[in-house]
Amino acid sequence: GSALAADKVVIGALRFTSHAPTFIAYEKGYFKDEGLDAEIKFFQAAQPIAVAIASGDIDFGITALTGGFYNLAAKGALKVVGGLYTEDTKHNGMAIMASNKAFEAGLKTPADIKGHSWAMTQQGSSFHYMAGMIAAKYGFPLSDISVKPLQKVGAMIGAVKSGQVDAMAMVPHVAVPLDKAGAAKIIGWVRDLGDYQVTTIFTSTNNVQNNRDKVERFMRAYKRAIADYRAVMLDPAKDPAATEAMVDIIHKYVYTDRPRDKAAGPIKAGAVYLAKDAALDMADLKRQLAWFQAQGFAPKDLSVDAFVAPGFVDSMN
Amino acid sequence: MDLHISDISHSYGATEVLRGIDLHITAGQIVCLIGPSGCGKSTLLRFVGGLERPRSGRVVQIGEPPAGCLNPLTYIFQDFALLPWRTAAGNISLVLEDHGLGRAAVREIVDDVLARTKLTDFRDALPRQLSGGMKQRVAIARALAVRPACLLMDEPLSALDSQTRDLLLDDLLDLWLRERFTACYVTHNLEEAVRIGHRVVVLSRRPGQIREVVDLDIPLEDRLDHPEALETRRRHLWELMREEALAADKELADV
Amino acid sequence: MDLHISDISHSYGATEVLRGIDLHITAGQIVCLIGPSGCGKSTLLRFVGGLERPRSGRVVQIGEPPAGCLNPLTYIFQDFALLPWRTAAGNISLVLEDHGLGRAAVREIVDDVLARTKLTDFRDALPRQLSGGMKQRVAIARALAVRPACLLMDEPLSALDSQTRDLLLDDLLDLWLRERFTACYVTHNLEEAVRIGHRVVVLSRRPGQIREVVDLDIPLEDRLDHPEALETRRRHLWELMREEALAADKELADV
Amino acid sequence: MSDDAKPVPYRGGGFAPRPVGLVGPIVFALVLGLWEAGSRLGWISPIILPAPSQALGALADLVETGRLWLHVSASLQRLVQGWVFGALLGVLVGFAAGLFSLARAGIVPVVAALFPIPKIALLPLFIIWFGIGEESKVATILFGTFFPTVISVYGGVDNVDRNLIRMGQSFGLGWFSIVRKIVLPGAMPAILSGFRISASIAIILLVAAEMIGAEYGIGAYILLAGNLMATDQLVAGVAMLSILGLTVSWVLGRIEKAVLRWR
Amino acid sequence: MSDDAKPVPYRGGGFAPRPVGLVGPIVFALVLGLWEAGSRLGWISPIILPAPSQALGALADLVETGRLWLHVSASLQRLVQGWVFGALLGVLVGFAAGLFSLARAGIVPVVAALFPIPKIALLPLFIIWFGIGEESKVATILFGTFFPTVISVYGGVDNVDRNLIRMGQSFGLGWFSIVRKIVLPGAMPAILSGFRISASIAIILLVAAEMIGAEYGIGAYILLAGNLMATDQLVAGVAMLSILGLTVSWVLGRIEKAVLRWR
Ligand SMILES: Nc1ncnc2c1ncn2[C@@H]1O[C@H](COP(=O)(O)OP(=O)(O)OP(=O)(O)O)[C@@H](O)[C@H]1O
Ligand SMILES: Nc1ncnc2c1ncn2[C@@H]1O[C@H](COP(=O)(O)OP(=O)(O)OP(=O)(O)O)[C@@H](O)[C@H]1O
Ligand SMILES: [Mg+2]
Ligand SMILES: [Mg+2]
Repeated sequence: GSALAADKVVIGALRFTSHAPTFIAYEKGYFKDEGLDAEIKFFQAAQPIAVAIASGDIDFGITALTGGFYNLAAKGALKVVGGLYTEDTKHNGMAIMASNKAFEAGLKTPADIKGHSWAMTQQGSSFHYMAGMIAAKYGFPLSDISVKPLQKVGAMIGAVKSGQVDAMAMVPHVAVPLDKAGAAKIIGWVRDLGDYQVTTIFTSTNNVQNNRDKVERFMRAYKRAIADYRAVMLDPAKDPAATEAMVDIIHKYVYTDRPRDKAAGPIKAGAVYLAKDAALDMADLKRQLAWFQAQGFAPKDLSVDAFVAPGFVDSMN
Repeated sequence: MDLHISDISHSYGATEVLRGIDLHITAGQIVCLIGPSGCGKSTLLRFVGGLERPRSGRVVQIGEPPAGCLNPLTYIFQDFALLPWRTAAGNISLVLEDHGLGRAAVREIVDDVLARTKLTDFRDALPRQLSGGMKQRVAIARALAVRPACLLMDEPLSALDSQTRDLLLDDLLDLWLRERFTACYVTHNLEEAVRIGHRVVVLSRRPGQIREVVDLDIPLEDRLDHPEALETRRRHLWELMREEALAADKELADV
Repeated sequence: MDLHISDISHSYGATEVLRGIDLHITAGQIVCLIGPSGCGKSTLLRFVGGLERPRSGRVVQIGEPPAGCLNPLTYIFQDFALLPWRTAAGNISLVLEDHGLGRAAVREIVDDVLARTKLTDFRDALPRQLSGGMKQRVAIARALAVRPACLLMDEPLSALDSQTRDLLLDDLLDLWLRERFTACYVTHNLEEAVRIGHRVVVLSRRPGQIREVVDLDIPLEDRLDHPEALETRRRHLWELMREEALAADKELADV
Repeated sequence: MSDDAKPVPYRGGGFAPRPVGLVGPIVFALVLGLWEAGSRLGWISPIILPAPSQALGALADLVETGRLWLHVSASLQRLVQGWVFGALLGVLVGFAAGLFSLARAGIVPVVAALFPIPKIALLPLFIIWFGIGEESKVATILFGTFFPTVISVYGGVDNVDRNLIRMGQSFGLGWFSIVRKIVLPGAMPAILSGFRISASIAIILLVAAEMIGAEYGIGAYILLAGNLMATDQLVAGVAMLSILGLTVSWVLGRIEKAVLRWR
Repeated sequence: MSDDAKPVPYRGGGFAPRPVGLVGPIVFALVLGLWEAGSRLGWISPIILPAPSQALGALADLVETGRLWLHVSASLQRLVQGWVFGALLGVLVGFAAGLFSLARAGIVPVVAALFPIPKIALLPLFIIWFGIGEESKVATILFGTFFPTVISVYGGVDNVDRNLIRMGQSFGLGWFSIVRKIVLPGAMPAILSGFRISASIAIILLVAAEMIGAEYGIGAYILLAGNLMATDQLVAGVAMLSILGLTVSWVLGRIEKAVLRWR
């Protein structure tokens, strides 16, 4: 530690494996190394993280780009400083699932979703965007999918399990066991629909403008953690010992209500692809914004440049 | 139809309320029950009316009630017990509706009893619009509507002011002179008792026991002509009651 | 301290309640107010006690209240108005606490008035544990505690049964003989009026006007020795009241 | 009159709040005015709270696009169905608890245990039990209104003057007659005031109910506004609920006045 | 006695439900037993509802990992703070509305307009207003308990026997004395029964409150369980709320008994 009082940063997090770099950087002292006194605040949903940054309660957050995010960004409160979870053709990612009932009735591939119902958390959420990706990919209007906002991931699972909704997208560590248990069927993967940068790292406009140095230090620490994560979690078979050590770190924050041995499986299965060095996929961000604007979920006059603060990470394209 | 009360005793939990009450109510007579507050007069009346069952002893009716009698034992309550959401007429028809008499018959009875209690003009008034005296007259009309064999009256006049009380007592006397009903009349008021009772039964304080039975042999219609005789009886009853009241007023009434 | 009521008239909304009342209450005398129900007796008493203000006319006190008097005009209510959450002693100390007398002084006064109303044994009883007569005695004790110059009593005995009422009336008489308080006493009960009143003021039915003022010149202590004289007065008052009551009972009381 | 005569001091009055005509509307106008002014002058950041005029704009948008009626009618339908069935069931069960010892002994503790369960906690289960159609939304509101209705109804039955019931018995009225003609009207004031509470709760639960796959409805509108952080729409939606609440309370007031004319 | 003598028919009784000792516990045991049996025999699919034993298992896990106390204490703290401040404010404002015409005219319509606003609808705004710390959670509960408290308190003040107040005035008691010694104790029964309602509402709002960045708390536990569709944990959490509700109601019952001994 240094003799100087460290800068305080508060990070908003969900108890998901996709937030692992936050926990790794904290546990391994990367934030301390950068002279940051980090504190992690946990949330039950992604939306409040963005609101809390806008209100100045926290400094950094990681969420998907949703309608709520764009509207807050349009008020000039938020700036994206890096990318994180990205769908990658060679790695684990979101699965597209059909209910058993719909599967038997012929819903076997994502292309068949036309005319079916689609479970999602909320309108203008990333799940909604994925429905849009399916429609775009297979060339039918989004209105041919009847979307069902159910507020919670648990409610989505329940609705598909009980056959009340035909299809949904789901994180891999939930999707695979559901498929194995025969409660629903995996019929495709989001990664096959096209490029998609699901989550980004963002901070308040104030931080970008007045505490640029703090943001830079944070990103340095975060990139180290991403590198650690990518080295181990993307290929667990390569170094089992290192994998178990990382699972131990993550288990301190994720699936804490379950014993270590029951939690290890889902943690490993939930290890999604994280962008190298938190690189941003600017082309995809533009695509996403355009879609949200077309749906009326984002202000028409918002541009990507208005809410992305360049210079902290590289761009993929 | 006579009523016979034999050896009634009762207690509520640990409080003994009545002890060994024997009493005969002869048809066509008014029996007044007097006694200090809390001695069990209302309780006894509830037993007589079949609203409650005593621990021991029983109440029997001897002989059949007269024909056309819809409710042999009929109460008149101190607090009138009118349904506030029904008009005067509605309160009376209430007790007729369950007897399957038909609309016209019910209406006829209601009109008749309203007329007999001089309430015809108030048939559509709600209880809250009526004065205390009128409310009790509605209650009396309601009781008359079911042609009772015996009226059970629990301090029917004590909620009224003394002038109204006097007027209503006159009404009741008139009624008795015309109809010669049987009645068991509970009161605190000794003047009432000596004006309307053929017999006055004095109960002791709790546990209520019969202390004395005073027969008043002057016919009801002539009572007002013998003020001294009545006053003597009243004095006598007053002496009986005074000690009881004095003693009762010195006790904690923890209910 | 005398009280003088001059030309009081009042109406509640459209109902005229009192019309042109003039009355003088002399120190040391008990003035009884009688009149049919709803004629405005309670309203008049509220004016006298300063609890309400009449539309026109005024009430003045002439002369100073005696020294040591904490509350010159003190009510005794028909419904006792005891705080159910305070004991007998607590109800009395309630009216002393605001005068900054000190604990010991308050306790002394409370003990004194409890003794004078024979309630010493019940000082820690809650109102629900007391009989009606005892409750009213607590209310009287409370009134005595503030050493009133004039007692304003609104049917103080009418919530009690007749025996208890008689006992309490005796107590009040005793008290007056000892203390010679001034009082304005509202009642429906003519017997009470002729037993305790130096003057009886008869009000007409609503709107209340003074119909007659009857002076009773037999000293209070000798009243029981002149039953016939009292009875004559009572009869006279009764005749005055009867017509009013008869008329009042024929009206819809829409409140 | 002698000169040491003085009027009796007045010490009554007070403790009887009377309606003061226009204060209510004035307070509303004042609050809205200050809020609008604050927003315009920049004292209230638009992130914290949109100006009332903005919320009004959102409402006007709804009217223009014709979606207002879609939302309101969808919500009203759910509200009415859920509330009517919940209240009906509640009245029945409340009467059972008020009239029968055994029913009361069974019902009261169950109600006490289930009442404090938040309906939103059960949403995932509601979806499985009742599906994602109207049933689950109606069920949410139904459950929310059922419990308070039960409590107020059996309280009301308890408070019916036993003297009136004894009177009915003394005239030989049948059990059913007594319940219909004495207990029911006697419990009516309590039942109606229970309806007031349950109607408020039903409106509050609209948002929870419309969490489950609702396309239209005031609750769905609010949820979407919240998701999109469209605070103007959020406030507009909340204002709609407020107005709905005031309307329902006014209607119940009228009904009370009609049904309880006898008081 | 003559032979046409017959006992007077009995027609009283009834309409007075009495406590029937063990029925409550028996009903609970029965429901739980049937539910468990149904689950074991496969009549109730685990998707629809987990067996009580499973929920008990989830609870046991909580106890084992020592997290039960973390959750319960976090929730209790919020509950107590939110409820105490909400009730206190509610009592103050309710007294103002009960005592002063002007205050009443201003407060009553505002309360009527704000009461039916669902707290969950305001969560996004609460975060902005009160942050994501304990303040916003406490505020959610505070707002939920404030309005019903105001209503029941001013109702209680209205119901204080005016005769007692006139009595106080007739003895020249000061305004403050009357409020403290007559109005307050007289309104106490209504205030306490208002507390019963507001305590239930506070428990219900726990889930909504803990939607905002809560790490621990029964509501957070339920929300997480709902997110993961872990129905056993969901039912366990709901059962905790139930027990909390019963406990609070029991405590309030004791307080009522103590404070209202005079009744
Ligand atoms: N249902 C009851 N449960 C318990 N105690 C009762 C019940 N009814 C009456 N009591 C008690 O029984 C005693 C007699 O009551 P009752 O009403 O018969 O007296 P009463 O002579 O009519 O008195 P009052 O003249 O005041 O009307 C009283 O002490 C009363 O408290
Ligand atoms: N605060 C009030 N507002 C409106 N009307 C009132 C009010 N107080 C009394 N009244 C009416 O004024 C009239 C007189 O009432 P008051 O209580 O003075 O009569 P009273 O002579 O005391 O009657 P009682 O003998 O029944 O006590 C009644 O008609 C009553 O309804
Ligand atoms: Mg009695
Ligand atoms: Mg009066």
